[in-house]
Amino acid sequence: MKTTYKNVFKQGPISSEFIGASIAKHQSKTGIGAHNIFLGQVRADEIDGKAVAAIEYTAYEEMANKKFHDIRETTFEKFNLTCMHIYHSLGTVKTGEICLFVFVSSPRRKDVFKALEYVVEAIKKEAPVFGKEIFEDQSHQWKVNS
Amino acid sequence: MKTTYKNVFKQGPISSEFIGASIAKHQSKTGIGAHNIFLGQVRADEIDGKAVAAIEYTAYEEMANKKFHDIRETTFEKFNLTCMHIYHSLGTVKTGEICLFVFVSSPRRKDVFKALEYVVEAIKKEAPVFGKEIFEDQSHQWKVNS
Amino acid sequence: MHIEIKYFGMLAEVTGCSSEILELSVTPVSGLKEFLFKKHPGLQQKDFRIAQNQELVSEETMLTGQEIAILPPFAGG
Amino acid sequence: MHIEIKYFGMLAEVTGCSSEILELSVTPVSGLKEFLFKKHPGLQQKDFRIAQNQELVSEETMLTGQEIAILPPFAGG
Repeated sequence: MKTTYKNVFKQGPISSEFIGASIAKHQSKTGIGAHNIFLGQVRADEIDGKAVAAIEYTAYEEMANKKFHDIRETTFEKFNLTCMHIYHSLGTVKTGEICLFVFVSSPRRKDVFKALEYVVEAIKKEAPVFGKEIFEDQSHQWKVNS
Repeated sequence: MKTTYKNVFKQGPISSEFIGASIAKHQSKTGIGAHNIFLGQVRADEIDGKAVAAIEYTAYEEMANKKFHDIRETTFEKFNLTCMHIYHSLGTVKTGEICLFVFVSSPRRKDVFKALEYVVEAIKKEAPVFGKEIFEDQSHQWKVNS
Repeated sequence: MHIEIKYFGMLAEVTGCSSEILELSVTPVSGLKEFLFKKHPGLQQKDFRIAQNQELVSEETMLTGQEIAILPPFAGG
Repeated sequence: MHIEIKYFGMLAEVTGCSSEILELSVTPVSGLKEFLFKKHPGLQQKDFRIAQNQELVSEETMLTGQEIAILPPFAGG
């Protein structure tokens, strides 16, 4: 029997409108006092004189969604959060576009700072997501998280 | 001679559209790899059986804008940031609406986490901003930061 | 000398005004506080800090004639 | 037993496929690695981890017949 986990992935970049709409949705939750949002943006790194133009994301999706689920559970156990959302891009995300959106909310600010950093670090370390850095000349190299 | 500092205050709540548009503006800055955003939202706290309906913000504006300026300068000295924006509401902000928007961006994530928490704590501690919690029955009490 | 005193938040409620011009002799901040406690006795029960020319000052700081602000606890964010 | 092996990212480039079904005897992960190094010599120079049934496993873990994934360094975010 296979458990199905919430799908964290979105095809292509995460738009600023989507992020704005996500913030607006929380205005009915009047127990919230503090939101903290992390956005990962694709950087035009220069490597050996060639600039990155885009990252093409792939993932071992079933395992990644399970990991995202586990990270959520652990984060809710560790910190006093009202809610939490994670979205990660798949496919091509150009430089300047957003590929990761993590959103945590709590009655109080102390919790959101610790929780957000915890979640982002866990994603970088544990989620089987792979990034192909595409250069302007269409050559590529594989990204590795530091 | 009086120095004039950037005005951080906005009349009324900070809208999710404004926040979304502010994120969109950063997509041309392709040296950025990480954004971190803090949003303060007015909480419907219940005090002696009465729920907060809104907070009415006032400030010693000249001093507050100078403090916000000082906080910006210190933060840029301490952390490797590409840019930083602070907006704070004046006037009435209803529960569920946003009264504080702090936005920091950097090439790398480690810097944004530390910088954002530093800025928010400094604002809470150093900015002469005052909040009148208005209850549903129109009575009020004065908010104090913890 | 003439000094403008500004009151904010709950302190403007206590004094019934948001600013006033006072005639004061050269004195440290402690002297100003004594003066204000007589004029606005309600201030005695209140927690506040004093800024001169937009910087927080201590009891020993001398008044310079620049703008004074009487500030209740901060509640930004 | 038949086991599905999935390859991701740069490892799919090295093996030239994103998945394949292999006929393997019951063996620990270390045995699987030896087998894969013979079949795809390019893997020997690569840094990777192995997941069985979507959980990372060590060299000593026994194969169970469930899905195996060969994972290059993670690069999410």
